[in-house]
Amino acid sequence: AYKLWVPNTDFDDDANWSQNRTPCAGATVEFPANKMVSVLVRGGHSVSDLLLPLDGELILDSGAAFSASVATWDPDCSVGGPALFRDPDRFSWYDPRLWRSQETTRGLFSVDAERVPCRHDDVVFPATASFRVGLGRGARTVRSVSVLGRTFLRDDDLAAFLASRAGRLRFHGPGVLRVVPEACADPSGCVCDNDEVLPWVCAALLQPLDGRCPPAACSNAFRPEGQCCDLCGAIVSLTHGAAFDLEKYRERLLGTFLLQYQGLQVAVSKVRRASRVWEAAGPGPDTEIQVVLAEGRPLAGGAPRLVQDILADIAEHGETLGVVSATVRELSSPVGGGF
Amino acid sequence: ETGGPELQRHKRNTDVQQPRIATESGNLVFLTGSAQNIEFRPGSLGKIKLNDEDLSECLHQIQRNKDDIIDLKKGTVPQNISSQILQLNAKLVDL
Amino acid sequence: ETGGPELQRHKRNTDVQQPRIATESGNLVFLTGSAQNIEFRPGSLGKIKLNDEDLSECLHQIQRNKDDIIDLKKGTVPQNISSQILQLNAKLVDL
Amino acid sequence: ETGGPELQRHKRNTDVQQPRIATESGNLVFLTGSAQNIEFRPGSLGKIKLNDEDLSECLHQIQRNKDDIIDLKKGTVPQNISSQILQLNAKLVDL
Repeated sequence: AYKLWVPNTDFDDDANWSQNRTPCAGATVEFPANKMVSVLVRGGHSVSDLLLPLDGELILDSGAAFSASVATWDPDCSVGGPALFRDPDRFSWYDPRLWRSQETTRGLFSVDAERVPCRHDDVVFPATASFRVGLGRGARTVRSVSVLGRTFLRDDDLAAFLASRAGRLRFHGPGVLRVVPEACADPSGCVCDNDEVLPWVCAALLQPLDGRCPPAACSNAFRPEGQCCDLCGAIVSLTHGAAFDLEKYRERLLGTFLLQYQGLQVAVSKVRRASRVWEAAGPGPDTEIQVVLAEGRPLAGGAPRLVQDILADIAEHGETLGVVSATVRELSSPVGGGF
Repeated sequence: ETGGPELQRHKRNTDVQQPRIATESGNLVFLTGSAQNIEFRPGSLGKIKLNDEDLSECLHQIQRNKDDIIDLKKGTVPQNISSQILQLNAKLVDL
Repeated sequence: ETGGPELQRHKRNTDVQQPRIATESGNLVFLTGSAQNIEFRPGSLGKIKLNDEDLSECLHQIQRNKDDIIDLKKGTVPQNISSQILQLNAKLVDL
Repeated sequence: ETGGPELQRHKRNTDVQQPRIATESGNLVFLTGSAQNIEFRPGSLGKIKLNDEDLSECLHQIQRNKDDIIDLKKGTVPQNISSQILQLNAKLVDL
């Protein structure tokens, strides 16, 4: 599986400027002095003054040009002062909103911890855009890292790149990034291994909300493994056997059931069983399959029926599917709902 | 609606008058209009460098070369020629 | 599925190195790819100035220096040497 | 509210001068701090060109001019002078 880095530090992206628009004709443009950054410039820009960072670069794409405005400038341009390039250090590796994976198919979602790169993920930074990533604290290990068209599979190569000027322009912070080129070879799935960093993931995710989760719209809201805030819907835990195939099961849920349930989303992943404090200690596999059924807003209330469909399916085809047993962990009901 | 003529004027100006930093097939090109300059002003202790060469040093060397050439043109006679001619004169006097 | 073309485009872009305006500890650096030029094209009346020096003027001076040196090398003898030698010859003839 | 600290930070940083690309009466001006350089680094096969002139070639010419001037200064006597002086010497010996 891969994770693609989304935000950029492009000159031509409105989101990178203090007034949420690229500098207008004749603008005074200012980059923060002490923030290293690589900025891709695609278009033509007329500027009267360009204050560059002390360490950084403007990469000029084929259509890029800076011209000094002579007689023409937008009369509205001086309103609100200079166009300030927003702090390029604001993007954190741990922010789930900043990554995209192939699992963006409608009806499927990932728990927050699994929206940032997992242990066996291939991490891709598109070179069609400039970018900057805060690595935060701690050490992260992924399967591979692709930057500027190069794919790093060896730890030494990646370390050398990160220490180079090109690397330092794009990655910052005390955190360590490593690659161990092992794909997930287990058809039943691999644990994402982001438990330790969940506090950082949630801090980044909830930063715009002052760190507080929005209230859930149901009673008996619950929090799945790897999720930052409570959800409404259900969790079904599966004990998997040797024949279990995570991808196939995900497709089965999507294709067979999910289309019938508007407003329901499903996340299927392998999680560590031991981390559930209320789990009865005993022999058995140390991992299980977490199936999260999340109700959208407004609540459609389809989760209980889908849980029944899933249980019935497993009762009938469990052996073929490689599911040994299924347990309903959580089932929420709407606030004042008529169930 | 006001954007129309403004953009029009802008367009014309960028074609003709505005100094520009542009790219052409990966070349980095600095262009100026008919009477506009491109000026490089490093700080008082800063240099203008072409790869590893200090351009100010090069420009000083041009001036030094020019001064040297003026001196050479003045016809300052090479010393050994002068001395030989003096010797010749002396010999002639001694005859 | 979106990764495919994105990665493809990615590849192409890195092959042709884009020019860049870089800053390194406050130094301003203009860079181009391995076979790409940095070009200055001032307008007919525009200048390229390094602090107060006109670069085109400097380059013309290089050429003038070169031409002067060629002239000097041709061995146009300094006038006073020629006259002294003429005088010497005259004296010898008069002996 | 974010503007506050941002401007604050900016203020502090102006002590170390940021490299600047500015416009002055339509002239394009590149500026750096007091001890900071402006550098041009084309790729290994790239050139720095002023209109159609190769600037590196010009800089080489400066060095060649300098070398030529040093040679000229060494007083390599023009051949015809040397031969005339030899002749004079010979005549004096024959007296």
